[in-house]
Amino acid sequence: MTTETLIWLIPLPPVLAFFLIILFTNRNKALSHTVAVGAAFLSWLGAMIVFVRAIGTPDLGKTPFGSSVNWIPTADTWLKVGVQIDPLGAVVLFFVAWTILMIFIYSVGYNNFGQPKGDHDHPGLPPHGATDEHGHAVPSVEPMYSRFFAFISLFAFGMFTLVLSDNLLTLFAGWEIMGLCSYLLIGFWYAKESARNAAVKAFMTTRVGDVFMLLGIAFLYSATGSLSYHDIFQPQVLHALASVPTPIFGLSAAGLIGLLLFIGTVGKSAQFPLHVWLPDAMEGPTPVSAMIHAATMVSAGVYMIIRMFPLISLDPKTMTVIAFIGTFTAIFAATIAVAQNDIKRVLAYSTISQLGFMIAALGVGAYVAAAFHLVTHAFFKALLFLGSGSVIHGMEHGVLYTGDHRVDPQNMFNMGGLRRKMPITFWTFLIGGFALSGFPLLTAGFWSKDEILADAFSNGHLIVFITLAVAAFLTAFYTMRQITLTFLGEPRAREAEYAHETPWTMTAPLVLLAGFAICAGWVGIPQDFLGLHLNPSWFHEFVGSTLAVMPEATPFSWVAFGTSLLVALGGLFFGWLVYRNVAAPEQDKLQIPLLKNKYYLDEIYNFLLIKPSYWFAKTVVYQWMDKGLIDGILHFFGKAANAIGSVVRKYIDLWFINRTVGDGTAHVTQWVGRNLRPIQSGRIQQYMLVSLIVLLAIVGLLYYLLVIV
Amino acid sequence: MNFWFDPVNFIAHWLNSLLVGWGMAEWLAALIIQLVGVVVLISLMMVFDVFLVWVERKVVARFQDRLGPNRVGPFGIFQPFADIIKLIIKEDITPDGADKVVYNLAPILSLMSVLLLWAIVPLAPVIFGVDLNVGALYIVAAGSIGTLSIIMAAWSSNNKYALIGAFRQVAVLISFEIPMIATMLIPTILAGSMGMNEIVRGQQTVWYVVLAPLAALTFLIAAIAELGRSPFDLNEAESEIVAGFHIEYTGMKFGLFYAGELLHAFTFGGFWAVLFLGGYHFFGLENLGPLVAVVILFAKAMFGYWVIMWIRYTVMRMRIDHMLAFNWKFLTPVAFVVLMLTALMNTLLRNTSSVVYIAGMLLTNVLLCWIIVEILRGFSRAERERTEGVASATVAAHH
Amino acid sequence: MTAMQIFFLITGLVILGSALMVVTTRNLIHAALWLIVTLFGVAVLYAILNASFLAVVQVVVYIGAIAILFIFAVMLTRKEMRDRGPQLNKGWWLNAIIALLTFGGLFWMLQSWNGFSKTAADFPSGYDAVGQLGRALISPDAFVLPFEVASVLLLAALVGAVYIAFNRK
Amino acid sequence: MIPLSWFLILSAALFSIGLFGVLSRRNAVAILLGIELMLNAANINLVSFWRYGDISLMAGQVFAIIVFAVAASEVAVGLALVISVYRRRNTVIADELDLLKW
Repeated sequence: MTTETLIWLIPLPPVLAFFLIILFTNRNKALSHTVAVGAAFLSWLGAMIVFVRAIGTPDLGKTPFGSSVNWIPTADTWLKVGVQIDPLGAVVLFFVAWTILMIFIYSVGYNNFGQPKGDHDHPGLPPHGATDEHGHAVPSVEPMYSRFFAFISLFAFGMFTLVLSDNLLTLFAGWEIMGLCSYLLIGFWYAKESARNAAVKAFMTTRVGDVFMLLGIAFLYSATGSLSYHDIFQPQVLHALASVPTPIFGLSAAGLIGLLLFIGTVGKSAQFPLHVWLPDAMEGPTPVSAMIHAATMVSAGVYMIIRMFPLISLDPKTMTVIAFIGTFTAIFAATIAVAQNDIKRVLAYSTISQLGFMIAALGVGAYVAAAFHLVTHAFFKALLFLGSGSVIHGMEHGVLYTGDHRVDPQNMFNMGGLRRKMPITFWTFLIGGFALSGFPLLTAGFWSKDEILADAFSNGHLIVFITLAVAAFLTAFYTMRQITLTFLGEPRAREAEYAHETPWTMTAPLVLLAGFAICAGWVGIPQDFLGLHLNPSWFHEFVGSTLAVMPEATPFSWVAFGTSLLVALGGLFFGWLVYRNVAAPEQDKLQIPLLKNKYYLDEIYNFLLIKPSYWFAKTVVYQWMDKGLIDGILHFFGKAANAIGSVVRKYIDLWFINRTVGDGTAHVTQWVGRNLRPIQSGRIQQYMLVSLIVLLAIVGLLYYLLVIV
Repeated sequence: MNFWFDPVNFIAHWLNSLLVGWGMAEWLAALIIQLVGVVVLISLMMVFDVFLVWVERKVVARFQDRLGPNRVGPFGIFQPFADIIKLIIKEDITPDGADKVVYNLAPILSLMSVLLLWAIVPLAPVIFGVDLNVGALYIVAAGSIGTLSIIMAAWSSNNKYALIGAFRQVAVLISFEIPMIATMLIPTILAGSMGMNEIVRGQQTVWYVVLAPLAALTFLIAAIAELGRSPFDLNEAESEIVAGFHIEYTGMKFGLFYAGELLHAFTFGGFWAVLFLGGYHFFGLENLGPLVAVVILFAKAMFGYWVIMWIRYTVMRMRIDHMLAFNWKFLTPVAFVVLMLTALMNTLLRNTSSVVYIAGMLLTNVLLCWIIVEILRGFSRAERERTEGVASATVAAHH
Repeated sequence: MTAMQIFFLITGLVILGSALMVVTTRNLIHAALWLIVTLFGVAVLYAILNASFLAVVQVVVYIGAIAILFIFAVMLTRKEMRDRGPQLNKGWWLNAIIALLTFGGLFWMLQSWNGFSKTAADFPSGYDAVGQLGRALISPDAFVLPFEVASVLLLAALVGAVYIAFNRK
Repeated sequence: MIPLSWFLILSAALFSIGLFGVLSRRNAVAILLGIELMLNAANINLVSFWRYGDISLMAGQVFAIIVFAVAASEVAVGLALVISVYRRRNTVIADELDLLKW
């Protein structure tokens, strides 16, 4: 099979799985997850083959794999839709395929496959556990098991479409599919008020970004007449775009388009100020969180903006904006993360801040670094989320055991000492955490983050550099805080004592991802690291070749290296120091209300946007316009019509129609009927005779008219 | 052309020259010759029919461990003539209230339907009535005339027994026609033509009984049913409806029915031979001359006739509902399965070597036969379990 | 006037005569039998027209099945053997006029058709009409669909007949 | 050779006779007999048009065969109807079966 065909085929299995499950295998859990995981595996296989062929191909950047077909006929040309794999796409495809497969497998265990049906579970609520034949409390299987797999299959389809597409239109299609799926999945337990609201919030917030993105796409199409990367990134096209001025902020067309697209990213990748949906999205099942926050959706935003880098980088203003937003988000989210107690929320905020890193890197023009961090972050963040899911799962065991459902299995202050209960989870989580906080030389996170810092430093963006360094420090700090609270020390709640390790379907993905969390970084070791001359960084060579002009490798600088070393180790150390014997939230010095409440951003939004729109809808639209104006008019019409009607009835209907026409007709009909009745003799042959006579007459007439005359 | 290798045309040619010599118009001469041929064939069959009476009586006697006719002439060979004389001098009764015309027409039609069949039997490569390209259907058509004659006889003789017999017979005929047609289509498929001559020519190398034994068997059963002979002789079940449709007939009219029945049996023996036993082929012996071929065919027909008699005098009569059920639920499906299978195999194996072809066909039939037997066994076991209860059934199964 | 024409005339006369008997005779069984004669005549016509297959099928289907069915039906729907009373409706003369009119009209139209009295080309010897017919019946670009529809119709009729005539008691 | 007209006239006559039977017979079975006659008349036309037209076009014969099928099913159902009517009303005279009359 040619690579092009293969690429076309990659996204298909998940969507097929989606329809299969929805339509046919909905009843059968085993079949459903077999179909879904099988589909994910097929896609993974195709992705791997494509990836291997891609890295085997010299200067893939100049001649990417890809083919396209005509889709929508526009006036004189065709709107083409196609697939394309260039170095950037290849690496993204690589980690997407891996993480998706891992998450699928993990979901089997997470949804308690093979456990008995819940005693009082009902669809739309998390499983409450069941009592097995021995009377023990055991976890119960998710009531909407099949539906879950259907949704994540569709989600995977969306992501593959997005990664493989060679133009912005299909990318946007996949983008929106994922938007829908995230809505469905965050609200998966739709019987929970919070889940419902979170789903709506996520949908709405991302929609804001998507609208702007669509604007950008439309502008781009009207400006260049095409949406495929290949056409857009032609030098003359770019030059044209860069030279066209626009009325807004004196931006060039390129800058404006870039800005609009970037707003889309801000929505999708949860950058300030549209980040608020991401923490709430934690209401969904944990594989969903991992799906949305690590592997697919948020990465999609960054992927898109990296993809558009040649366009964006044309306008310094836009770049500045991007750099600013990214940097601010990074530090901002990191500070919030420090004060969170919910294990998943911490990770959510850290995701936001890490994405901030990437955006910032892009803003300072560190193309490769951004892509690199995207990849490594996907791996170790997926690992962390799945790990946290594993922890929660273990805690739920404990909760089931004690039967005290008031205990929140996600609150880190109920945990502690889990390293003995669930070792695999502990070690893998540790690896993930270290990778996140950039533990030097060993973990993937270090290399990517270090490269970002180095780029920021060497490109002379000192503010960015310092801010990111602080953010990195905080990252390491809250990561260590999390690890300490969760795994180290002694159990702070009975539930934690009775937690135990999760099934292999959950731990196996953890181990695999842990492997990636370490090794994924080694492909990107800078050439002159520590001044010793290694062979050039493979990742840099490979991904850098995507651009028209290969960005030169960043020179090694002791400052950047030392900084990242310092912040990582220092953060970890302080984190451990502060929290090694904190027993309760009260003893936590950093539970500052401002941070804890996320700078009251939700409240501000609530006050500034939601309240007014509610008020507008309720008072202006509903009461004044709708009730007063429109209903008033309608009522008037009603009354008028009523009056006319009564008049008509009295003087026309009753008198004229009924008396004269109505009864008259009836009489006439009766009379005719009475006189025609004898013909209805019930004798077949008579009927036949009559019909025959008529037939003869007609035929004779026709014959006379047609032939004789 | 000499007499030995083409007798019919030889004589025809001679006659033709003779008649034309008398100054007769060509077409008239041709017509007369045709008529002569017909008369000759018919009278030949009738005379043979007389002989059949003797055969039947002898064979039945042997089956029943008797001597049979042995007074009139050597081995009682002249017994049939005595019978004929008896029939002729009997009083010819037409029952009161009978429908005269129809009543007298029926026996004639009955015999006619049989004699018609001989028009398409290829007695030898050069001796045959007509080579009809729809021969197989022609057989059924003639058979339907027989049906007609029976119902006419029964209705016109104004007799309830007769009517019941006729109803039974007609029901049987109409239902058993279906497997018969289906099985007659199999030689048609194999030979690629409905014409009897073609079918016989197709059996030069291998008789169709080898290629389609099941079809041959089915055809035989259906034929017996068509003949209304035991075990299917419900039309004249003496113990129930005295003699069925010809209860009122006496004298020569009855004789015609009787002769018709015998000749019918022999005729179907002949068709069995033509369709499945290779007609006049007998390992190249037929090449000696047409007359030899005729003898061979008659020998085979006689064999078929003998088989029919054998069954008749061995198996006991079935009940009408059993019989119809047997047809609709067993014989017809089997016939159709065999038909489809044969057609399929024939198409698949046509271009293979003849050995493979023959072996394949034979194997298919054997396999199908085995499957059918298995199915029947399953049914019978279920039946037994229903009637006798499980235990005995299992015991029987062990035996 | 060739032999064939004479033959045709005889057949035609037999057909029409027996047909008249079918519609006029008092005894219904006789009517059915006369119908059989008519059908035979039609079969002969087919033979004259070189449609040997149709001729035989006519005998098989009509005489072997349909006519028999008629006789059955007649026997099953009567109490005594003879049919008493008038067999025709009172207004039969009117019907006769209508029939005559129909015939007249048909004849009138036909004779004004220019292809009315054309004669056929000689039937090519060795032309396999039956084979042609078979191929036409089952070849997808010819008549396989009507053929299948007809078979479905037959099945439906079979089931329907059994259901209707089934004696529920 | 026989001209086409003979066949056409013959079939027309047969058709009219059948029509007469259908119209004026009292017995339902006899009416069906008349219908059979008409069908046969139609068939004669079909076949003769086949013969007198291009004999390589089989439409005529094919439709004759389809008419056979139709006739067979029509008789089967019709007679079944007659018989069941006879069971219920104890008559097969068409004029006496006038439940549908006013």
